[in-house]
Amino acid sequence: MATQNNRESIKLLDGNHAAAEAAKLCRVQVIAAYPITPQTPLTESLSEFIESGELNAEYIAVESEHSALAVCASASMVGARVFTATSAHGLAYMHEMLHWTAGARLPVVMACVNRALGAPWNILNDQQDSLSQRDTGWIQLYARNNQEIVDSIIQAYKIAERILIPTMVCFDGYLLSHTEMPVELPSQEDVDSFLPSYRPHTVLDPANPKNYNLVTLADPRMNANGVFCHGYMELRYLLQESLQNATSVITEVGQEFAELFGRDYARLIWEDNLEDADIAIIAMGSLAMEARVAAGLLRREGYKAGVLGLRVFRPFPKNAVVKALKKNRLAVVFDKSISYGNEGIVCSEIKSALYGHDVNTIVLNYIVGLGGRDVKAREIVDAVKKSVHYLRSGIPISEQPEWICYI
Amino acid sequence: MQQPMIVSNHSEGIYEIRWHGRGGQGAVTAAKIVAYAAFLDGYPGVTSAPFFGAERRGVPITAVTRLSHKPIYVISQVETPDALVILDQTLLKYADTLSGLKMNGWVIVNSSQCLAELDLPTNVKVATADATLICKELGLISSGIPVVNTALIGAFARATQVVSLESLKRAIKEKLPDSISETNMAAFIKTFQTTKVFTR
Amino acid sequence: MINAVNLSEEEYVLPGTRACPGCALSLAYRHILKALQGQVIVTVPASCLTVLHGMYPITSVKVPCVNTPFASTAASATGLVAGLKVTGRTGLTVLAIAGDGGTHDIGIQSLSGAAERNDDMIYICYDNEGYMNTGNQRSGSTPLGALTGTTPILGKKQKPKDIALIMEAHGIPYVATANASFPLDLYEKVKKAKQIKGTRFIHVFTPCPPGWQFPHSHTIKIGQLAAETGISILYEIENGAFRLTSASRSIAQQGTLKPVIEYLATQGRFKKITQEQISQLQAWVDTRWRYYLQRAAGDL
Amino acid sequence: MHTRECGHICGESSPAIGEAGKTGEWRTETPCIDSSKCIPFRRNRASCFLCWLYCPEGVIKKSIPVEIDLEYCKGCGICAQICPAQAIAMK
Repeated sequence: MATQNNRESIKLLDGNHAAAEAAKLCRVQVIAAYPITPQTPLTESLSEFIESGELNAEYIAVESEHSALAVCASASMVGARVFTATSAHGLAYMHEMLHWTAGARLPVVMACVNRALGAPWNILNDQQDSLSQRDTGWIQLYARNNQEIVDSIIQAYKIAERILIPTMVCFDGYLLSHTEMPVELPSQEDVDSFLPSYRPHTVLDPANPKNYNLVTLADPRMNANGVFCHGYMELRYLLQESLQNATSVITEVGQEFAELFGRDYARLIWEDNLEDADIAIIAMGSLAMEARVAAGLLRREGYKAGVLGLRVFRPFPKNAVVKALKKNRLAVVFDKSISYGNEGIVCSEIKSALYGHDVNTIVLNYIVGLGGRDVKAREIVDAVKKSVHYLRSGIPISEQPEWICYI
Repeated sequence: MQQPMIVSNHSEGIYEIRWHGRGGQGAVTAAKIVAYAAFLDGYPGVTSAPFFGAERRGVPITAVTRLSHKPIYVISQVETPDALVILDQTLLKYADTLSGLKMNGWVIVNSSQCLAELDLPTNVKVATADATLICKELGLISSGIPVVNTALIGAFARATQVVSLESLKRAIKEKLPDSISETNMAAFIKTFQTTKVFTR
Repeated sequence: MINAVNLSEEEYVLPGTRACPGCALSLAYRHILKALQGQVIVTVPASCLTVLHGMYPITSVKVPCVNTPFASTAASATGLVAGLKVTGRTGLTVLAIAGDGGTHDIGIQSLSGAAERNDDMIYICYDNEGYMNTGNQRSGSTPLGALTGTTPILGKKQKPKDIALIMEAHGIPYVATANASFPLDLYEKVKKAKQIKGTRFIHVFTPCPPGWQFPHSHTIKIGQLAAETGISILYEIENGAFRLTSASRSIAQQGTLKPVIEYLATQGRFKKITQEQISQLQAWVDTRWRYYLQRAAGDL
Repeated sequence: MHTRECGHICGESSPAIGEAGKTGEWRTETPCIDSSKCIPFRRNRASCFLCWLYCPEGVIKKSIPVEIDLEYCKGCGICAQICPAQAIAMK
């Protein structure tokens, strides 16, 4: 949320325009994107910046999302700061290139405007699209509001370029992308001083001709100078290692951001009133905002509830989650996604984080808000009360998630 | 399964306006202009959003504006609006149009009819303005459709007074292209002056 | 005139590659890179050329190269062009080079997009008429009657798509066809393309000994026969102006084509071709040849 | 033995001869030049060099006499086929 002391720099922006403004402030040099609802106004806005001369960049109006990310990857390899944005089917269509970009260690930053996947067609919000891409090696940050969209994109470039991992900034379609709210835009000077220029790890120069991403064997191989070089697995290990280390980089960058811009991001999760809470409501994206309202209503009725909002989903902030949930008896996870045949994707991650930590928190899972189904604070309240009732009356906790819908 | 009962109000302390129009009348822009004016008035919590979906000319659409003296965390849809602004009187025939309106809330409607003819519930406050006529007279027509949004903002201002006239004027000026802001301002003022307010 | 004597000895492909003996792609690639004098950034999708380039951490080529997934050759080239532009690097040619699978089939979307935007690249399709890297499966370029792993008994039932004409329809400034058996013609075309701005497309006919089933010493002969029978027609279209070149030009000037059967008989992939298919193929060749003769009419 | 020292974070490759090994070992037949028939040798000046032009491997040198790098020549025999003087035989 924008602070109120700087009203001149505050604008009412919807999430798409906030993201476009942030990309502009980061002085992105190459943008390749393909329009898809609800991301379209973002690409239109960037096109407008470029055509009006406000942003000095190349806009490539590609013919598909697959090409969008291929353009970004290759432009990044020759040293350009690149940006793309997509949603749902566009992200799914990029899937191959998502793996490729991470494998090639290219610090592409992408805005993912979260939307449901077909069939059937649905243009409204859930988080199935980006969560289905969790294993592609990208960092994933989720914004709760439009201020966090701006701040996350600016931080994303610093994080991505520092550790050479592509980064996705995810925000809920329509709920944020089309909802205007006050957003404080940093000054260009401040962003320039925060964000160093991008130096690629690749050298593409005929004078020193290197080849990138050739066929790599299973086992390590000697180069022509007798140096023992990686096999495929070693390269994959390095990607995992960097993602493991990314948690500290993300908090460091968040700290640096806080020092310059006054909004604190030196954290991987958002904790609201968790300190004395028995019940943790867990959610990601704008749902974590609605959950705050629900927690407030619950407190009024005597339930000690707080909210754990996931800011970073990849790398998954295991330690932070464990630390936050240690004191809570009950964690109720609200998922806008599902790993079919199992449970909500966030829920699985939470449970996996808790394993082996001697934490007695009971974890319950609700599937909500798929395909734009409205999730109201009172529905969260009802689900939490129901969970408490299960616990108090000794009703066995189901292994399956409960769906908040009319079936 | 039955529709769940409303047990607690998550939008407490928030003034909620729901705009009803047809594609092309400018309901979404109206929602944004009023949000911006409220922001200029110093409301720390301000949001505006269209109803999420495909927008086509002539199709009934809605948009919402929320105003609050505290930051707004509610992101779900407006259920119990304090005011409805109806850009097209024909929308009154749909049950959804009036749904959730608070007791003693506002129905602000573009209509030349008298109160009795409108057949509205008795526990609401009503304001009417003949915005279509005003816009036609001013030539505020786009693709054959009178663009009544700024006119209805005038009616809204007259009826509710939750946002200052001064800020609304500034918001209209800043949010609309120069080429049309003057005509819109005229529609806004004329409608503000001629709006009939019925508090029962 | 460029000839074998005065052509530069500078090589950009090093000895000891993974290409099969007698590979027409190896030969064509040698001369493509010579024509560009190595001042190039190459992008390659999954293909025989990827294998020729070598395996990490060693490459067989002395030019910088970015590998990219199968569908994205032209998009990758677009990214390189844009990246070089915004970082202020000039004087380098971006070369996208893919096989017929990567061009006619999975890559045509990104190629068409790049050509429509007229992005500043040379795109070369080396056409060995099938998915040779994965052991010879049918592609959109495989000729009628050819046996492949996915047309194993009856041979391919359809004729190939004419990718050069498809590219010409994009209105790009330069379209040419070449053939590895005529390396100097190929060299000249790449050299000319280097001087032009916008999307330049060159289709190169590259016989494949294992895939087409002929002895690897016959690569050049087979390419020549393809030109002499009208299977491979050499031309260039510069800003819309069409001219036949090299062997195709001489054939047009001097005489008639050899019958297609002479070409078919040289390759094991056509060993099950039926009389009817041969007639169909001959008719296809005759129609194409007449079409190109008409286009060249004023120029011969 | 560890691979970290190579310093690569992605598949970065540098050019070297013989990436696929000594590809001369692939040969089943070896090109043998009869210099007395070879055009540049007979004329003792740079000429012909079609074997060089058509060699897919770039292992033939434009020298007098013409030399073939047998360490890497894969023995395809194109040079023997293309030679207008039949100066090269595959043996």
